[in-house]
Amino acid sequence: MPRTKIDLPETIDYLSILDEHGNVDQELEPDISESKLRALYRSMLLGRRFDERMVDLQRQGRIGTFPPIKGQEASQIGSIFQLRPTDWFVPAFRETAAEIWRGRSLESILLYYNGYNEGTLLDRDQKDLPLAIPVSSQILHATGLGYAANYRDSGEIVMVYFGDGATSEGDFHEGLNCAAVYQTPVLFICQNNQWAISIPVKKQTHSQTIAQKALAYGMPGIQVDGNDILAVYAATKEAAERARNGGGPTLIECVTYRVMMHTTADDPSRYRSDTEVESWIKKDPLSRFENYLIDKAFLNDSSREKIEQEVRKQIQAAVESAEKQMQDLGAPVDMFKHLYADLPRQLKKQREELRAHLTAAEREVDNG
Amino acid sequence: MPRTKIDLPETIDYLSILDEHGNVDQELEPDISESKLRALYRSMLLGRRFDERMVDLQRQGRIGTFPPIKGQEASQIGSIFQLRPTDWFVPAFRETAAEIWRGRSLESILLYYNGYNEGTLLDRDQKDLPLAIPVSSQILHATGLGYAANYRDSGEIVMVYFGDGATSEGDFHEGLNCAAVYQTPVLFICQNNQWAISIPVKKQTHSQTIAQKALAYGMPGIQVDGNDILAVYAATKEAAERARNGGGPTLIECVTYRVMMHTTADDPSRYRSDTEVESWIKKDPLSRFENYLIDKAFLNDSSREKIEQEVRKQIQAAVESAEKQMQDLGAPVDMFKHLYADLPRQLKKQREELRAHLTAAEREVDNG
Amino acid sequence: MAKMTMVQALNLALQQEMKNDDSVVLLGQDIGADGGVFRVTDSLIDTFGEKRVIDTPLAESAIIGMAVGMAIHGLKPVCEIQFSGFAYQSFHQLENHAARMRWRTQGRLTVPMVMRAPYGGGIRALEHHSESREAYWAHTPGLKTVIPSGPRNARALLVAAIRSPDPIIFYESKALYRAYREEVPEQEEIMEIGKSNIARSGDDVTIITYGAMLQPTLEAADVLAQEGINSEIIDLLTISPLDDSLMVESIKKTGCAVVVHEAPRSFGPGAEIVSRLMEDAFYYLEAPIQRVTGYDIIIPYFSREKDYLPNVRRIVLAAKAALQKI
Amino acid sequence: MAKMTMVQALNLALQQEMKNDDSVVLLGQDIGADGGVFRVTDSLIDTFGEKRVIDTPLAESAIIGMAVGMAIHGLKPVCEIQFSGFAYQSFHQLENHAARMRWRTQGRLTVPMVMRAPYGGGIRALEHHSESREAYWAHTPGLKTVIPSGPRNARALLVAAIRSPDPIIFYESKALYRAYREEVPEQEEIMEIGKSNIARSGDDVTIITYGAMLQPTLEAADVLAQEGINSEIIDLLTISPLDDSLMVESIKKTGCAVVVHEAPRSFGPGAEIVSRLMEDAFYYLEAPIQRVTGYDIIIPYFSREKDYLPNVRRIVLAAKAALQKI
Ligand SMILES: Cc1ncc(C[n+]2csc(CCOP(=O)(O)OP(=O)(O)O)c2C)c(N)n1
Ligand SMILES: Cc1ncc(C[n+]2csc(CCOP(=O)(O)OP(=O)(O)O)c2C)c(N)n1
Ligand SMILES: [Mg+2]
Ligand SMILES: [Mg+2]
Repeated sequence: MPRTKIDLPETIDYLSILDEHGNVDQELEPDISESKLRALYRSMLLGRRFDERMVDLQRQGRIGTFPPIKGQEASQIGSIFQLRPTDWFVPAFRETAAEIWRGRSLESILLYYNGYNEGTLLDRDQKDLPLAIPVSSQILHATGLGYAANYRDSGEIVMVYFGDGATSEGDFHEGLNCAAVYQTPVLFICQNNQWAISIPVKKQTHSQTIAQKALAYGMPGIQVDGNDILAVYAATKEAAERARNGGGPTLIECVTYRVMMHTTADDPSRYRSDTEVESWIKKDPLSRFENYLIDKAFLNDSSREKIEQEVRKQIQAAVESAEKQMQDLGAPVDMFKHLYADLPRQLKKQREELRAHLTAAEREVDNG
Repeated sequence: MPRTKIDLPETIDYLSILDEHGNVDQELEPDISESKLRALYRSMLLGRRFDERMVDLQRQGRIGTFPPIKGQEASQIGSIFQLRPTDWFVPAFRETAAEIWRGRSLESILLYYNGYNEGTLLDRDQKDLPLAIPVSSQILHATGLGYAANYRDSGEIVMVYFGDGATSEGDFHEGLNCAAVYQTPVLFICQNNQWAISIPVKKQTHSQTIAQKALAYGMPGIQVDGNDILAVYAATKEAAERARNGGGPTLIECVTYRVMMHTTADDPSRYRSDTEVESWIKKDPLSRFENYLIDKAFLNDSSREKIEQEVRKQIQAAVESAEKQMQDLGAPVDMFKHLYADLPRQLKKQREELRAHLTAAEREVDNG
Repeated sequence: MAKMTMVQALNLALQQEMKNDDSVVLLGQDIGADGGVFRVTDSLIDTFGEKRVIDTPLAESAIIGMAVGMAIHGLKPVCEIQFSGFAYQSFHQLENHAARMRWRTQGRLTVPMVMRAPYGGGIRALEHHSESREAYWAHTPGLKTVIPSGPRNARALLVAAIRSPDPIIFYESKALYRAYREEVPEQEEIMEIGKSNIARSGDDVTIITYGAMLQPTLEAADVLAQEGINSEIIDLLTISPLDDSLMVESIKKTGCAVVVHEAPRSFGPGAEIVSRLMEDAFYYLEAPIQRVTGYDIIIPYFSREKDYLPNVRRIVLAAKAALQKI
Repeated sequence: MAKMTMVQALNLALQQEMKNDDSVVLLGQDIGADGGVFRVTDSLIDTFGEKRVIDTPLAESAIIGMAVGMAIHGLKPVCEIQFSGFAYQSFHQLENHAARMRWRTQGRLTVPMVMRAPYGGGIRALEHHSESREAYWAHTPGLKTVIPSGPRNARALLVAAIRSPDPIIFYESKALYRAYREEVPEQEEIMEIGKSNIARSGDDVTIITYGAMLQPTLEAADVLAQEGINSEIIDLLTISPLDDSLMVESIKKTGCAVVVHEAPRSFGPGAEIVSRLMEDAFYYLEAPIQRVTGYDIIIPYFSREKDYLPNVRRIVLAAKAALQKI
């Protein structure tokens, strides 16, 4: 009867397998085939190089504002790997590597960041939501998808991504709470990259970890080294299996770092030190994984270089193809497309109004 | 480096001092003077009797919809007791006993539930917010008040009430998260009365307790027997002292029960069993406390009856006075009062429009 | 045919659509065992079970946000927001996602969902329970806003809303829920969204209204008729997209108009109606269009609400003013 | 006097008000070290410290909800919502509380707060960053909605907003933030909320606009002038409560009008302006009022946004249509 400690069934673990230098904890090392490891590596590299290219393109005025992912490749590729094509992928806005893994074309990404609505087009049957800019809002969609998957008994699982900042929004709370109540098969992947624009995670929340927030929902939670692709892989695998077996949702915190600016419109020198950034660059997920693969003799200088060349070529081709596509795109009246299944009469009138304006304006230009 | 359990600094305790039968755990028994104990008792009884009267009045069509508090008197009076007049009180909508303790007149409550805006009027300098119907929304106001109290170094603390259902809303999450980040002196009092209208708490959240949700914010949390006024008192006292000493916020879950319908418009027989209700009536906070006071010889049949009579007289006088006041209230044009500091021109026009209508309509009636 | 209240008619629509299509699911607060605080979902949980009649935690953003996800998956969620005054907690889910998903995916993912919510005054409710703010949704591209005016059209429009490929805001007048009964056929009946209705024909003055305000408007027309004034009453049914053709035709006949709604006047639905008539019927207008509306204040607590809401007298006077008879 | 961009002018207003009154505090995302994503709060944290320039967690409802509590306590919080498209997360705090606290307490507790938010298109931003939905707030009783059109009035109006005893929605056009510089006096300058301004006098046609649309409207007036048409331009500055007297007077002179805004047309601010003119100047109107607005769709991604936004050509044509010259 008196003051007693309540025993909570869940505990929060921390998982790390591959350290900064590429040393592996062999007891925990997951069993992944060489070809899969190489696929993972290639995707991380593609994510990295494409990201760098996007920043360059933005600097050259060839695309608009872009949010780089550099440093977060392991968090993304290590987790998305668990997802089958029949499963659902719900990104935030900084999951370029994961989006590419899922099959989004580099061209569509280029179109999107060039301000073309056409850049959101994916394959019809792709079970991927478009990226979500309103922070945290996508989390509830994942819960709803998970509910529907259970309802249809489809065996699908859902993976939703969000940042450390996103955990402060009401939608994070409502999404995780409902997912636990309905035991939906959702993996909540928090890429804790330490910053939400200029706000460090310690100003975002007073809790020691993000993972422990799972306790509020009676949900398993785990914190992993998000720059360690093997740890991300292992934690996600466990959670995905649990979800597939009716064990409900899991919160996975990937501790990583946003090495670049928030977006190309941001100047991080206003709010954080170079030393901090450098300390994290030492923990780079890509070189760490590279060392691991080299140690395992799954990679050497020449095979590495070969992948590097392939990736660069792929990116270059995409940039050229996208820039070509853009020349034919952009008919302004297309802005009326896809808002409703059938365009209401008033909107048809407005579309004609726009069309008339454009034609007349063109005529005026033609006439000098 | 491998998989390790993360040690969280906070644990969640459960506190109970006075059991169902009025037996006290003497080691934990708080030291409260006889006169204070009597004041607590009188307030609980007033809360109980006023509540019963309100339900009767509603049944007689003399007031509108009303949310009864029966069974929650200990949660309210045991906690609000810690608040000084200089502290801030932020109610939800089922804190009638606490509101009365703070000085809200029974008349104003009667006016409010009779649909008079005048029923929200309190003393000018009372540091009480009006009740909040949008569930959970008031929690953020408490965090903001706490911030301001810190900013002004005023030494004030803030006590905010909400239900178990409220913990599912985004505002609960945002309010507690921000309170912990800014270490505001706020006591978050959850009256977990097991139901949110027809939704039992186990459908509200998958977590074992509400108290453990504090872990998500790195905030102390405690669960108490909310029908045990001594436990509520002790837990709130500890948290209030911590808050006053700069120790920041606390989440206190009072486990109690909504014995009556959600509001007088609700029919609980649709969703819960009488046996459940009866089992909780056995845990009644008022009779339990009564037994304790009788055991301590602070109360006997005749003193009990005297308080009972006083309370009933007070209520009767208030009902009469409120019904008298209402006869003079209700000038429709008063609906334009208090929306803005100065009524904008357009609204003055609309007020005149209404006035003209009313005068003309009256004239028409007078002319038959 | 059975005589039904609007609550029963809505219940019938839900029941039949759920029977026809297992992708129709309901979600909201207290819609299960309790049957919804107004009983619109009464006993549906007994027929369809708790997987299809989903009691949710107390979280409006969750209701709408989950529905978005469910709809993307192929379900047809019908959400109940307990009172329209609590829909704001989900405003961002409606504006950012429900309204945009089709557009944001070039038609690939769609959100065929309905948000049902009781709106409006007149039932002596507590504060935050009597607002009429349909203009928020009407101004939001990507949504459609429907407000029935009686049991029969409520049923037929709810069926249309559930089958609509686009997200629908469906406001139900609490004052009408049990106001009267109407014959509602057992067999399926469906009305097209986006079409208004002539509730009464006349050629002296056009009165445009919707929802709960249809009743006092009809009464006002009776009063006016006694003075020899024939009103044509247009019942909008869909607020957005606005079916302006019917009203334009009416004005061509009458030359004057009154708009009636409970919502606050300024920046309210009436303003758009006035503007459409200005644009398409200006040269037929003989006098300024009158707006009979709620005032630009918060609807007062219930002891005063009847003086806030438009009533027969105000409508009659406005019609006469429109006719330049006063 | 120094020449300032609107960003600098707003910064000056904040700085001076904070210096004058220690109850003025700022809160929002990234307003501290970062100085706000548009730098409106640049370096204020250095002067006033982090207790007064409060970086908040990423939670809009929290920003507004905490501000309500702070304002009740006697502070004068100035909230920055990073983009107006993210204000919806706080819609209920604004509608349920900020707008109602004075009314709900019979004047006992007041909420003298400001919600600043960048709005509108034209800067090639990502989606959700270019909306213009001021009509939501204008339709909400208890709020006032202010939209400045240049550096000098932005500063003077922000000062007025901060000192206002009522909650103010203060929309700042991103397109204007750095569009041009204007002389802004160092000494205090304050403009009354609720008053419009004649930005250009003329007697042929009245053009009513506000915010970013003032610029193309002024240019359109130049074009029209070349054809001998004199426009009178009314810069609203306050959207709600609407200062209709100035426009009514103008119509009496010109007999015709155009309304220009970026917001979607239907149920937009222009509808209320048209209705007010209908009500108070009908007999002076010689032709229907024209609305030049955003279309009733979501503003497209930036490659197409310039064709969505009203431009000089559309305004010129509308003015001629209003004058029945085409
Ligand atoms: C609801 C909402 N508020 C504000 C913003 C502006 N914003 C965009 S990203 C961002 C920070 C996000 O931080 P985090 O969740 O940690 O993700 P990260 O950027 O680090 O990937 C902010 C404040 C937004 N997009 N949505
Ligand atoms: C935002 C919001 N949603 C819904 C409602 C309707 N409603 C009023 S009280 C209530 C249940 C509240 O449950 P809880 O928080 O446990 O408090 P209790 O009623 O048990 O005191 C609901 C759903 C509301 N008032 N506000
Ligand atoms: Mg982050
Ligand atoms: Mg409860």
